[in-house]
Amino acid sequence: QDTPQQGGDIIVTYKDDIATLDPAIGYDWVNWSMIKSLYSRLMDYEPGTANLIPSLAETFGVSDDGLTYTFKLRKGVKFTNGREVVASDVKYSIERAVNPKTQGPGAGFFGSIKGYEDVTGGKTTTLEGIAAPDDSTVIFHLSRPDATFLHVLAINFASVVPNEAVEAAGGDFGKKPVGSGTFVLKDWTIGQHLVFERNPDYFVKDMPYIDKFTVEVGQEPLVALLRLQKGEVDIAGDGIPPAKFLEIKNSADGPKMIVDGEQLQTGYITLNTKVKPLDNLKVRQALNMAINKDRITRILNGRATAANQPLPPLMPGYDKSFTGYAYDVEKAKALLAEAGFPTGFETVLYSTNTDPQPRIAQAIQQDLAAVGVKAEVRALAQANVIAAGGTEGEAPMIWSGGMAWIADFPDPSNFYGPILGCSGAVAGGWNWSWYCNQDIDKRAVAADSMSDPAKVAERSATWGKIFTDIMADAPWIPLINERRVVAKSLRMGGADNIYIDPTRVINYDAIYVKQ
Amino acid sequence: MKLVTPVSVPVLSVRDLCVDARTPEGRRHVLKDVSFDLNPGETLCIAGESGSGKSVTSLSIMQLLPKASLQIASGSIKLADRELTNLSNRAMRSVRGGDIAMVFQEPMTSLNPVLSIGTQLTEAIREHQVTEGGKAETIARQMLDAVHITEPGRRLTQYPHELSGGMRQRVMIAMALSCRPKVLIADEPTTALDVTVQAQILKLMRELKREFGASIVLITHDMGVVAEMADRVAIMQNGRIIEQGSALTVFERPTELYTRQLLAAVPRLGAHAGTDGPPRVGSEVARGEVPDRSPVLLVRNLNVAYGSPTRWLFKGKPPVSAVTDVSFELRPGETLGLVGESGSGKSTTGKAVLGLIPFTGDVVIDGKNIGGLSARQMQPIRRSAQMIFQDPYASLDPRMAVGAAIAEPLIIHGLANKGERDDRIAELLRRVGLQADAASRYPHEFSGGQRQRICIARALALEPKLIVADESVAALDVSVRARVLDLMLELQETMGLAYLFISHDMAVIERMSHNVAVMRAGRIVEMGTRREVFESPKDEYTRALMAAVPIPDPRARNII
Amino acid sequence: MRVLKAMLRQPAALFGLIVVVAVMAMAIAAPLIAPYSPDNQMFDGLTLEGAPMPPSEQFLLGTDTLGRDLFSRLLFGARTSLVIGLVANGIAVAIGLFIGILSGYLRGIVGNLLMRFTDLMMAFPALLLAIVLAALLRPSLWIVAMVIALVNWVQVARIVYTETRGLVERDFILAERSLGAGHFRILFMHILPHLMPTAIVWGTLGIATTVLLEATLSFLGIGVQPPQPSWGNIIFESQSYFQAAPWLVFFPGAIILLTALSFNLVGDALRDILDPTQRGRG
Amino acid sequence: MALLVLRRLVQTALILLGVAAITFLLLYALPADPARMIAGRSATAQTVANIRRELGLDQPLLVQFWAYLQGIVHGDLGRSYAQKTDVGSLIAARIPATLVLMAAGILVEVLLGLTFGIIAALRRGGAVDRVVMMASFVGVSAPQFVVALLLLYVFAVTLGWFPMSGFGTPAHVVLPAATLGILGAGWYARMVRSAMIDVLNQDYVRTARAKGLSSARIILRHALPNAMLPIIAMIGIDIGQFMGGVVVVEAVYGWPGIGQLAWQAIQQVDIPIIMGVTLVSALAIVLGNLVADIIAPLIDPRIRAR
Ligand SMILES: Nc1ncnc2c1ncn2[C@@H]1O[C@H](COP(=O)(O)OP(=O)(O)OP(=O)(O)O)[C@@H](O)[C@H]1O
Ligand SMILES: Nc1ncnc2c1ncn2[C@@H]1O[C@H](COP(=O)(O)OP(=O)(O)OP(=O)(O)O)[C@@H](O)[C@H]1O
Ligand SMILES: [Mg+2]
Ligand SMILES: [Mg+2]
Repeated sequence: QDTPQQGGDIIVTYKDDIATLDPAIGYDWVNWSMIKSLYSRLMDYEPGTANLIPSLAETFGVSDDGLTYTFKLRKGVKFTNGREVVASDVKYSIERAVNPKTQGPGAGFFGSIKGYEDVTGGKTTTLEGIAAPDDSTVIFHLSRPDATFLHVLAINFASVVPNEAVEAAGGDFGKKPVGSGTFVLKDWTIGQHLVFERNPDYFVKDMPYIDKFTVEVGQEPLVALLRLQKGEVDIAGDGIPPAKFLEIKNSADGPKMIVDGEQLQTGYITLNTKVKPLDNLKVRQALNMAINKDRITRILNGRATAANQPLPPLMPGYDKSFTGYAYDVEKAKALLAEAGFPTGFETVLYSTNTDPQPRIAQAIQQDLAAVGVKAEVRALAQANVIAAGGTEGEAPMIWSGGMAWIADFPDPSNFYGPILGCSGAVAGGWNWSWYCNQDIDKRAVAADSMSDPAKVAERSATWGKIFTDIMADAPWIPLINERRVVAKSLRMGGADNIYIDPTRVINYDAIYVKQ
Repeated sequence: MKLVTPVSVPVLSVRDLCVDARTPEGRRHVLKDVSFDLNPGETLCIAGESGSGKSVTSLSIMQLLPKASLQIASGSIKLADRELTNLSNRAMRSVRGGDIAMVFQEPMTSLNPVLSIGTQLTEAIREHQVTEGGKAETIARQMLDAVHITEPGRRLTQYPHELSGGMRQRVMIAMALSCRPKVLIADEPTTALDVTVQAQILKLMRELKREFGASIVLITHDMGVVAEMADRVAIMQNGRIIEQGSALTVFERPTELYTRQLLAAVPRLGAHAGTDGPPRVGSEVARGEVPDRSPVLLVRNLNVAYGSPTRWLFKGKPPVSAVTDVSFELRPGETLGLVGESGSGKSTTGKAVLGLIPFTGDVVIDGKNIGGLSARQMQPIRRSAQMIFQDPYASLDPRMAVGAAIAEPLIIHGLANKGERDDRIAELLRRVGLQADAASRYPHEFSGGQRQRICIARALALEPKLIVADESVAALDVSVRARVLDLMLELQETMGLAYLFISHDMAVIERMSHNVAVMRAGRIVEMGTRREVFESPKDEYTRALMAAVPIPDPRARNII
Repeated sequence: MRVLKAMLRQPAALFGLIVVVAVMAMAIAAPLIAPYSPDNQMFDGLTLEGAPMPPSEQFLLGTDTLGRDLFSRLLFGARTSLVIGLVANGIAVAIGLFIGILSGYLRGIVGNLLMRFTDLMMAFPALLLAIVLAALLRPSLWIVAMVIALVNWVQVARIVYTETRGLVERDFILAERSLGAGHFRILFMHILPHLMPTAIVWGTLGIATTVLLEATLSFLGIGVQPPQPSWGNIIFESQSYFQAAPWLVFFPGAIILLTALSFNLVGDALRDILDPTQRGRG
Repeated sequence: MALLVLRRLVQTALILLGVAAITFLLLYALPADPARMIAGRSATAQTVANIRRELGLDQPLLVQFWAYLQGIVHGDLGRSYAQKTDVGSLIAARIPATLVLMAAGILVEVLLGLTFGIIAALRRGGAVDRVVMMASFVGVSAPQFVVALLLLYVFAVTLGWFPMSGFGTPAHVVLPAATLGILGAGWYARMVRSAMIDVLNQDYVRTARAKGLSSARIILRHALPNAMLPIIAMIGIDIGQFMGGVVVVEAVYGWPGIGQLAWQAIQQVDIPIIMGVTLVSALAIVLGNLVADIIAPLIDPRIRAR
C-alpha cells in the first residue's frame, strides 16, 4: 500500500549477544541477517522471496556439463575501506571459508569445488577450482555437478571480504567487519549495542532505505515487547514470547504489530532406527499415528501448522497431496499389537529445556501414553541433547524443537544430507534417527546433479518424492511447521515477507520507516 | 523494725518494692516489700546473703531489669521527687549515668568485647558532660589514674579481654565515676581487687561523696568494707530487708539472728596468728597423713607472655610479659595462698599451671611435666587438677542447665552412672549451699555468688588432688563463705587436697594457707609460710597490703 | 514433649505447626484429594487459542499452559518440594554446620585446610557442577536433592565458621577444657547449641530458596523431569505468564511462601524454647 | 608483613588453580562437543574434525590444561570458540557493569536488611516485627525473574520512573539493584534480627544503657558491631550468591554484565569463556571472603588475638 521511503533510524533488540560478524564463521539466525547486510556476494535473492539474482556478479554462465561457472563482476564496487572489489577477493574469501584454520562451519557447502579436499586436508590453502583470470572474472570448476551451487554462492559463507582488512584485524575480523554491503558497522559496544549505518557507496541506488539501525542485545524478549509497546523499540527480533502472544494478538494494534509468516522450517521427532523397539517399522508407523498434532499447534497458540512430511510447504518439492500418517489412536494401537507390543513399551524422549519445548515434549508424552507407550521425558540443555542424538544407541526419540531444521537456502536438498542421509548417521552427526537408506542416498545424489536450469521443476518433484518415500520408512514423526513471528512497531513499513525473509530472517535492506 | 527518720529530703527513696521472676513454673517473688531511703551525701551499705536480692534491687532502681524474666510487681522508686518506675525511656536515659551511675557485679560480661576501653569510657563522659573531643580523653585517662590502673594511656587502646579481672572492675568503676553522678550504686565494686587498690577505690568514693555530695549505695558482702564506708547499713535476706540502721547500731546491737550470724562469721585478720596451718574443721577425723610428700605441683621458672602471633595481614602486638620467672611447689594437703596486686599475673599463673595457656618453663603435676602435652594426654591430669575460674558467669555455658554443667566433669571422666550422677549433683549443690532445684535452672538466673558456688561445685565434682581456686569466694557473703571455706578445708583434710588459692582477701588467705606467695608485676616478691609472711612481712608491698586490710568495725575507721 | 507443649502455647507457632502438618498431609494424601491426575492435559483445560483457564468451579486454581489442573499439580508438587526443601536443605545445613564448626574450632593445618576447602568450594560455580552432573547422571528427585545439598552447604559452613571462631574465644570453652573435655564434647555439647539459632534461620529460610533452586536446576535440565510437578518448576515454567495468567505464578508462589513461613514460625519458636536465656517469655 | 600478603596471595592463587582444574575437568567430562556446536548442522564430519584439531581439542586433557595454564600466566584467557575473540577483552568489557550491579545490590540488601533487621529486633514480637518478617519472607521466597518483571512493570512501564532497560545512568541501576538486593535483604533482615536479639540480651548492652547512652548509640555502636560478625561473613558469601542472580537480573534489564556472557557461553559450550568467567567470579569470591576475613578481626579484637 505505502511506498518505501528513504531515511530513519530504528532499534532492533535481541536476547543473545552477537557472536561474530565474520561471514566465514557466523552461523546463527541472529547474525545471519546482519552479515547479509554488511557484505555482498556474487549471488543474492530478491527481497522476501527465494528467487536468485546476481548481485556482485553482473552476469554469469554455466557450462553444459554443469561443471564450470563463469562470473563477470560488477565494476566500481568498493569495500567500505575504499578499495575496489576484484575477482581475487572472491577467490580469497571462499578459500578463507574453506580453510580449516578459519574454523568456520561453512566449509562443507563448497565441497563441490575442485580441490576442496586438498584445502580441508591441509595440503594447500588455495582452491584449485577457483580462478580469477582478470579483475572482473571469476571461474569456478566443480568436481561434480551441483544443482545448489548458485545458492551456495548466495549464502553468507560466500561473502566477499578484503584480505588486508582481515589481516589488519588480527583474528578479530568478526568484531571489525569490512565488506561491501548495504550497511557499515559504526560502533559495537560489547554486550550493549551495535550501530549499523547505511553504506553511502552501495552499488545499488537507493538501497537500503533506512539510514541506521541499532541492535540492542541482551534484551529479554518479554521486556523487549513491553518496550516495543511503549515505542522504544521498532523490531523485537526474538519474536513474541508465548506469554504475551495472545494479549498482543487480541489487542487493537495487534494485527499491525505482528508479522506472522511461514518459514522453511519443520519440527520433527526422530525415531532412532537403531534402538529397540523403534527398529521395528510398524512401531514407528504406529507412533506416527499416535500424535495429536492439532493439540500441539493449539499449545503454540496456533503459531504452527501440522506437518506430515519433512519438507515445509514453502519449499519447492513439497507434496500437497501427500497425507502421511493421520492421527488415529486405534490404528496405532493395532499396529503396535501387530508389532508385538500390545501393551506398549517404555522409552525415552529427549527435548531441549527452553520453553515451549518441554511443554511440547509433555504433550507428545501424553499422546504416546494413550497408545501405551510410556516415554520418560528428558529435558536437557541443547548441547547435551545434540550429544545424545549423535551417540549411537543413546536417544530413542528426540523432539527437535529449538533445533528444528531451518533451511540454509531454499532448496529441498538442504533437508536431506545431514539429517536424513547416510552421511549424517554417524557418531557426532545430526541424523538422529540413524536412518540410512542406500537406495535413497543414490537418488539424492542423482537429483543433485540435475543442475540444468531447465530441469528445475523436475528436480523439485524428484526431491519431493524422495521425502515422501522416506516417510514410508517413518524415521521421523514430522510434527509441525512453526511460523515465524516478529513484532514491529507501528511506524515500520514494508511487506511482511521482508521481516521473515526466507533467506535472511529480517531483510534490513528492504525494510523502511513510514511517514 | 523502725525506720530511721530522714534528716533531709532523701535523694533516693524506695518504697515497698516487689519484684517477681517469671519462670516456666510460674511467678516467684525475688524482692518483697523492699523500702529504704538514701539521703544526700550518705553511704548506704547493703549487705546480706548471696542471692538475697541485692543486685536485683539495684537493677530495679536503674530500670534495667531483664524484662523477659524479672518485673517490678509493685512499689515505687523515687529520685528526689521523680518517680522512676513509670518514667519514659527517654527521660530515664538522662537519669542513668548522669544522676545515678552503676557499677555492675560481673566486670567481664559487662564490658563490650569489641570496643576499646577508651571508647567505652569517653562515650559516657561525652554523653553527660559537654566536652570537646580531646577533653573526654583526658578525663578518661585521669579516671583510670584515679582507679590506679597502670599505664592509663595504653589501657585506653586495649580491649576488655586484654585486662585482668580486677582491671576490668576498675574500668567499670572509672566509667561510673566519670560523670560525677548524684547517686552511685556500686554492686560489689571491689570483689576482684586487692586490698591496697580496694582502699584507694574506697577513698575515691569517699572523695566523690565529699566533693560532689554524692550519695552511695554500696552493695558488698565484705563487712570490713561496710564498717569502713557505711553511714547506714541494710541487711538483706530472702528478698527482704530484714534490718536497717546506722552502721554503729547494726554492728554493735544487731537485732536479727541472721545479722548476728553474719557478723560472727566475719574473719578478722590476725585471727590465726601464731599458728602454721589452717584450723582443723574436721573435728576428730584423723587427718589423712599423706605418706607421699612429693609435691603434687612443681613450678619452675614459669614465664607467660601475652601477645598475638602475627596472623594474615595483621601484625601481632609485641608480646607483654604477664608472668616472669615464677617458681613454687605445692604438696598434697597444702594450700599456697597467692595474693597480690590486681593484674599482677595471679590468674595467668593459675591458668598456665593447668596448661590452659601457652607458657615456658616447667610445670610438673603429679610427677608429669605438662609442657607440650596434647589435649588427649592432658586428660588424665585434668582429673587430678581443677580450676575454679575468677569470672563465674563467663565460665559457665549459658545454654547449659546448672545440673548438667556440674555433671560435665563426671561424664567427661566417666565417673558415676546416670543414677548416681543426680545424687552427686544434689549432694554437691547442697555442700556449696544451693538448693537441689538449682540443677534445672540456667546460669543467668542466678546471683553472682550463686554462680560462683556452682563453679566450685563443678570443680569439686572430680575430687581432684589439686585445685586452683581463683578468687573463688570473692562474691560470697561471709556466712556462705565461711561454709564454703570450711568445706574446702574439710576436703583437704580428708582427701589431702592441695590448693593454689588466689585471693585478694587477706583474712581469707590467712585462714586457708600454709604458705603464702605475694605477687607483683608478674613476679613473686615474697614467699614463705603463712606465719612468716603475715607476721613479719619483708617486702614493702606486703606490708602495704597488710595495712590496707579494712577492719570490720565502724569505730576503727581509719579515714573519715 | 516439653517442646511440643511450649509450642502449642504460642499462637504463631501453633499456626505454623498446623500449616506444616497440613502441607505434609496434603503431600501424602495427594492422590486422594486431587480432583484430576496431575499430568492430565485436558482438552477443556485450554481455550481454543491455547490459553490456560483461570480459576473456576471446574478448575479450582485454574489450569496451566498445557491444560493441566493447577490444584492437582500443586498437591503432587508438594511431595517433590517437601523432599527438596526438607531433605536437601536439611542435609546442606547439616554438612555446613559440621564443616563450619570444625574449621572454626580446629587450628593449625586441619582447620586451615578445611576452611580453604570451603573457600574453594565457595569460589567454584555451583551451577556448573549442577550442569555437569545433569549431563552425567540421570536426573531424578534424589539426585536433585543431592546436588542441592552439595551446592548449598558452603554458605552455611562459612557463617558457622565465623561464629565458631568467636565462640571458641569465650571463657566457658576454656573452663570446659580445664575440665578435660575432649574436642568432640566441646564442639558438639557446647559450641553446637550456640549455633542453633543460625542453623534454624538458615534451615527455614533455606526451604524457600532450595525449592526455587530446584526450579532453576529444572531449567538447566537437571531438575526433576517433566511432567513430575514441583512447586518450583510450576512457578518457573510459567513465570513469564505473570500478566497473562497470574494464577500460575500466584498460587505456587503463595504456597511456597506459606510453607516456608510456617516452618520458620515453628523454627523461631523452637529456637526460643531451646534458648534458656529466653525462658519465661510468653 | 610483606611475607603475609604474599602468603595470602599464594593461597588465592592456589584456590584459583583448584577452581581452574576442577572446572576444566568438569567441562571435559561433559558429553557435549564444542566443535560440533561451532560447526552447526550442515558441517561435514571432516569440518568438525578440522575445527576440533584447530581448537586443540584432540590433545590429551593434561596437555590442554597445561597450555591453558601457561596462557593464564601470561594473562591470556584464550579465545572464545564461538566468537573467535580474546576472552580477556570480552570479560573486561563486561566486568564494570557487573561490578556496578553487584555493589549496588549489596548496598541495597545491606541497607534494607540492617535497617529492617534492627527494627524487627527492637520491636520483637510486635506488629512491626511481624510485618517486617513477613516481608523478608516474601523477598526470600520470590523468584527473581518474577520480581524483576514486576518491578519493571510497575516502576518502568506503568509509572515510568526508571528506564526499562540499559546501562549508563544512575537511574538505570535502581531497578536491577533493587531486584538483586531484595532477596538478600530478606536474608539479612532475618540474620540481623536474630543476632541483634542475642546481643541485646548481653550484659554489656545493659552497661551501655546504664551509662544513659542514646538508643541510637547503644544499637549502632554497642550492639551492632557484635551482631555484625555473622553478617560480615555473609557479605563475602553474597558475591558468590549473586552470580546466579546476576544472570537473571542482567537478562531482564538488559544489563551488559558477565552474567549474560556466561549464560550464553554455557549454552554454546564455549569453554574458554566459561573458564574465564568462572575464574573471574572465583577471584571475586575469594577477594570477598578475604575482605570479610580482614573486616571480622577489625570488628572483633578477640579474633585478632588468635
Ligand atoms: N533473671 C533472673 N531470672 C530468675 N531469677 C533470677 C534472675 N536474676 C536473679 N534471680 C534470682 O533472684 C534472686 C536475687 O538475685 P540477686 O542477683 O539480686 O542476688 P544478690 O543479692 O545480688 O546475690 P550475690 O551477692 O550473690 O550477687 C536470686 O535467688 C536469683 O537466683
Ligand atoms: N588475653 C590477654 N591478652 C593480653 N594481655 C592479657 C590477657 N589476659 C591478661 N593480660 C594481662 O596480663 C596481666 C596479668 O593478668 P592476670 O589476669 O593474670 O592478673 P591477676 O593477677 O589475676 O589480676 P586480678 O586480681 O585483677 O584478677 C595483666 O596486665 C593483663 O592486662
Ligand atoms: Mg549480686
Ligand atoms: Mg585474676
